[in-house]
Amino acid sequence: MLQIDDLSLQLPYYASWWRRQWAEVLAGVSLDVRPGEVHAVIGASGAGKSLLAHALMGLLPAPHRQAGHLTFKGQPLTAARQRQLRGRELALIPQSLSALDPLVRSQRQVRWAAQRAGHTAARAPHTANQALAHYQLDERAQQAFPHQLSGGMARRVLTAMAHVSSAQLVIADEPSVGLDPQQRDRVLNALAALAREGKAVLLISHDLRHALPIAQRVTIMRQGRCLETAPAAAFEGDGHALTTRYAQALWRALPDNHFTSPVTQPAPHVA
Amino acid sequence: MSQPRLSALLSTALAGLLLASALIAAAGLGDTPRQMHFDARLTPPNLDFWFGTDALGRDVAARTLAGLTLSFWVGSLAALFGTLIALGMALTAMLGPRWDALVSLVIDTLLSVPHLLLLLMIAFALGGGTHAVIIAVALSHWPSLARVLRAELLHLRQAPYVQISQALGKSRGFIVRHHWIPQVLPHCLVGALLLFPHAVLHEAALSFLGVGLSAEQPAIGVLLGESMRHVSGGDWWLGVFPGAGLLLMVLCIQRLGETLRRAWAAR
Amino acid sequence: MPTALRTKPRLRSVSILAGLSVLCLLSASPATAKETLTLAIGGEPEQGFDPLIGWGQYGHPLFQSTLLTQGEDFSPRAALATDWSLSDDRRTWQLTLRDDVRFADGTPLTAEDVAYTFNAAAEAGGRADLSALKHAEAVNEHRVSLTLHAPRITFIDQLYSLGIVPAANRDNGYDEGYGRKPLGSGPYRLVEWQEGEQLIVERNPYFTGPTPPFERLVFLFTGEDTTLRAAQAGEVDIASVPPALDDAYPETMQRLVMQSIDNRGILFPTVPDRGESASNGAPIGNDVTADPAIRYAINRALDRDTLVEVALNGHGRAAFGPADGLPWSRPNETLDAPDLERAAAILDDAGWQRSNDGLREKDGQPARFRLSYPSGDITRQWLAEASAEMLRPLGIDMQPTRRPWRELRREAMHKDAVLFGWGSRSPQEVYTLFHSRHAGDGYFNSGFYANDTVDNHLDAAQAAASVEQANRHWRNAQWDGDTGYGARGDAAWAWLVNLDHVYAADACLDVGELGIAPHGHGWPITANLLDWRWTCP
Amino acid sequence: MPVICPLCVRLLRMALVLLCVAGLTFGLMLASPIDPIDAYLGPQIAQASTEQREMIAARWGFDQPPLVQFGHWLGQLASGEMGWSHVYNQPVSEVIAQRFQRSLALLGLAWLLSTLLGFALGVLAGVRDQSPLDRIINSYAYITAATPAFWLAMLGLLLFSVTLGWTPVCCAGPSGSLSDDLGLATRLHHLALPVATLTLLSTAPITLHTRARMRELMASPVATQAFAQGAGRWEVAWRHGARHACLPAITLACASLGELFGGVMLIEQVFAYPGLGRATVEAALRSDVPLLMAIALFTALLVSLGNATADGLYRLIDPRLRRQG
Repeated sequence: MLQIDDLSLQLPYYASWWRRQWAEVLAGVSLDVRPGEVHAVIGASGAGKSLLAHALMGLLPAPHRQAGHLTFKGQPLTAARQRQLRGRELALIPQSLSALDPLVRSQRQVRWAAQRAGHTAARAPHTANQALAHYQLDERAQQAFPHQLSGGMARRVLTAMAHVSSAQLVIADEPSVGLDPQQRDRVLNALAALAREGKAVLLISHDLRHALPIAQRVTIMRQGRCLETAPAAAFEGDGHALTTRYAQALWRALPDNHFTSPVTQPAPHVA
Repeated sequence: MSQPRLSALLSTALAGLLLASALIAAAGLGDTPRQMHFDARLTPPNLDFWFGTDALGRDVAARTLAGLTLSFWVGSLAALFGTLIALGMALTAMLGPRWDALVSLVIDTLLSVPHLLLLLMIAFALGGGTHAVIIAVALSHWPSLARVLRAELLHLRQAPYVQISQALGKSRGFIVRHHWIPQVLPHCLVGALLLFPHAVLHEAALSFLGVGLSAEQPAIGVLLGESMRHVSGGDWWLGVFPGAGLLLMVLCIQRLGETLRRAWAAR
Repeated sequence: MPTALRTKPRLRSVSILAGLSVLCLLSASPATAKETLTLAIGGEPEQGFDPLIGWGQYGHPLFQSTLLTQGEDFSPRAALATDWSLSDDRRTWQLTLRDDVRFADGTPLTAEDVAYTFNAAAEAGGRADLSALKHAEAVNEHRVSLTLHAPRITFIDQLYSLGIVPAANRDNGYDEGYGRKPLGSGPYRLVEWQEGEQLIVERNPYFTGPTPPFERLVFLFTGEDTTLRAAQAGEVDIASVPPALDDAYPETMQRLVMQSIDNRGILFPTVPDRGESASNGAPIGNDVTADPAIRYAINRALDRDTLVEVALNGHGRAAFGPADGLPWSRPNETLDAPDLERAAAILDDAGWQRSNDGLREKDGQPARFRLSYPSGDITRQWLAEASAEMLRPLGIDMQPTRRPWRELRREAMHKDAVLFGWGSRSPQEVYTLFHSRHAGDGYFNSGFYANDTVDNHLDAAQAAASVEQANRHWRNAQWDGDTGYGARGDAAWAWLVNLDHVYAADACLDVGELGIAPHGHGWPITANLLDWRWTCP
Repeated sequence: MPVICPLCVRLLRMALVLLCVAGLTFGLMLASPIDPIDAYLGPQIAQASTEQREMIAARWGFDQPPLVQFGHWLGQLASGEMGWSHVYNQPVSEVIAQRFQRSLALLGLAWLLSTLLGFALGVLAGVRDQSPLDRIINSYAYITAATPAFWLAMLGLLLFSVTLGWTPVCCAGPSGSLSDDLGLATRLHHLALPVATLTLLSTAPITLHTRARMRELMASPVATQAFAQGAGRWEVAWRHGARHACLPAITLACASLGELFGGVMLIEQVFAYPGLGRATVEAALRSDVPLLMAIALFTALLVSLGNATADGLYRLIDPRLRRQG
């Protein structure tokens, strides 16, 4: 479905008041997402995960330099095509809950999402209500304003928005952050359900442990680099199936692997 | 060097240059603004009188420059006094709840009267003239800045490092000197810079209405007031150039203020 | 004497009426094509058209009519009152009213209304000063008597200028709102007053005098600049022109110059500096100007025609007294040409020797004093600076100093020479300027001038039996052969110029014979409004 | 203790502020060194004897000590009487009512137009960020903020009335016409230039604040999410931007009444438009104390009501505040 080859990205920053320099945030990222699959991208915060998501959607802030090429369903994903497919074929579930307009009721925001996805103004309310119901959001929640919703409910409204667009590729950016376990599982299962319906789901998170149950493949990212892409199965035992040391260290550091980690040596640099 | 930053720096330099040249040129004028050339009355702009001459044959260019300097000094003094009063009132508001209530009542009272009306009354109460304008502008402009400073100080009082130094037994004077004043100073500077163009414009308005500077001083408001009589007589240059001069000066001041504020915020 | 007075006016008023009606018949047909006349002469009375608080003080209150009017020679003429007499003790005026006068609502105007008007005006506390009136009462339907506190001939000014209003106790009589809906027996009545903008009046059908030439008048109360623009757009028939804008007005409009006694002069403190100060603390006295020789020399040395050219760019005439050309001032007070030698001789005889730097001195006192003038008035600034220049060759150092009014009053008014502007159609001004009783009283006689003979002449004038007698006394006060306040007497003032009031009028408007205007530039030109004619069809 | 409704506290506070405004005006007027009677008499100074001056002073109540005068004025105010204007020789309430009616057209129209224009320009500049349009609007706002109001009015007069002759030279109606047969068209024709000048001058603050808020929103997660759903810039600006940007616009619009009245005073002076602005200048210069105090109170009330409506509207539009009530 989606093919990313050697994607690299540079953003400007002001070293001093008048001197501007470029910093490399993504270097040579390559991965692909197949339909019906949940591909998890795991990395520490600041590894450039959200930027990857925005790069895919073509929503990067104006002054940026991007190299490498993206192909979606066989054709190259140019900026124009991105603009055309956004909301229809490509859907993004954003990281922060402040993506919901605080001044508009949730039901109406989902209806707008439906309209933007191509549904006619008449059918849009119906699809919106259906999607919200699908994510167990009752009438009161639908009429509520975003600040009146709990974290989980807001997250589900965002997912409903993606759902309404019947997009082929769904990119979820840190969907489980800040949720209690029960809400978290609910959201992740919803993503898994999307994958089962044949959509390609790119799950971006820093929480390896909870991404594993629903992910088929996992890519580890560090400081803008893709260290390794491994099938979910490789993450078991002491992680010997993993090729890179950092991935192994990450896996062993998890609490249920009793915190063992080769803490002494620094992580090797990929050549 | 990024393009927007470069243009900002360039325009600031230009503004500074313009302002300085105006002030220096005006200093060198001496008596020319008062000289009357009876033979060359009401002549349109020409080679020896760049901005033409007024009904009494005085060179409008010289009078405009003199007027601009006058407005500049009146504006800066008014802005200075306004900021000092604002700082003083903000500090007194910190003395205690009763003081705070009194200060905010005074602020609300002054802010609820339309600006120009308050200016007119104060200037009139002082009998007109330069000092009246400076005091009037200062007295009517400090409330908005005082409100900002008061909010800042209230916020500061709860700041942890201030409470710690209080706990360490530092005297109130020490706290005020070492914590409050340095923290509030940037706001005062920004406030003064914002207040300056306002002060210059209001001084011109007061002189135009006839309460500001007396008719002999070449203040811009007076020049524009006089030119009102000749608008339909076809002598357009009497009003256009002084007004344009004032507009240019206020723009320069705004640009300087903007850049200083950004530089301070970026520090 | 009073009886003779009574018969003559009746004869004269009848002949006038006959003359005017003939004139009307002649000119009735071609001249009245123009219905509405637009005047932009400023002077909007924000207080409204209420005579009791000062409307129409210049003599022609438009909506109301007055008891008497002033002829060209300033002698009293019949108007509402057909005959009038002053009692032997000069305290009581007896007037007989016409019986056919009606208010604009058709109701008759009686002695009751006149008595009410005078009594109410006395307490109204407006601009009209009737403090001299003790009591006014209606003797019968058409006779009224006015009693004064003390003999005062100048009270006749109120008979010329106080408009008669309907008494309060009758229906639609005088009330608080009278100013905005004036009801009078004058030539015009109010149609609408858009305050701050314009006044529209139309003919009063019940007016007994000659029918006014224009059906409707529009008075524009716009600033100098807006008036100029309206004139250029041809929307104004007559406009008052400030001297500076004279050449901006279109050439097609004729320039009407109305002479006035709106004058400017230099007042000299006539008492030496004895360290005293006035009630408000202002120091009194100036050793240089206290010496009459200095004042004579200055009067002799000033070139008044050049002052008119420089200061008024030609719009004015030389002034030698507070009321040039009026019956209560001497006609022959004029000094022909400036005579520096004569002035220098006067100073030499008086002991003012020239020191080496050209400045004169007399027993240690240099001939140097300040000439203060109020700030904000460009004409006075020019006059002060030009006259100072003229005195420099004489060896007198008069330093022009600009002061705001407040400072002038607090410090300079009794110590420096001051450049003042006066001019009124009533001799009362001469009384207040030169009588020692008013020395140091506000703006009156701020030079502390005191001359007993002049005081006697002034008091005799106030107590005179008639205006003619009074005028003889006023003239004696100016110069009675050996003393007086005029240039030949004590020369308390050096009068400089009389301003001419310039008006721009449509070429077709004929305004007839313009009288002499008082201080105000505007309404006074409407004095002979009823004689105006629109000449072209 | 019964909970004093927040509204009553606000009203009490407003009353106290208005009382201070009255006291302030009274104090300033009495402190003035210029003798009001001289100003009133004008050319008649020569005729008025000192007894006459005392009578005038008594009629205006200037002979009593200041505190008594202020007490007297307060007593009158309590009974709904605003006092007597000695410059216009009319009850003060009549002067204000009559003249505010004319100024209302100018003030109201200018306020409405400047708010709408300011908001529209702000949104435009915010949407087309960093584009030439944004730069033009931005420099326009800075220039008008730096332009003296009366100078711009004079330029307008010079250009449109004198040279082009499109608009009348002054006043509220053509000379010689009665006010009741003035059609709406002529009234608007006379209002055109003053309203245009005043509108241009007062759009700057609203434009700048709206633009700032719009730029902030266009870069916010809400906008990114909307773009992610395929929305265009204009749709985001309309659906999300307008709602967010109108919050500062409303507060500013309602708070700008005081500044606008200052502008009206200057514009009426230049265009010789007989409204409350000119009456205020006249009352101040000739120290007509009762009229000036009434005008100061009236305008202060206007400003306070403006601020109150701003808070109310702010709560209405921003649901986050609505719950706290």
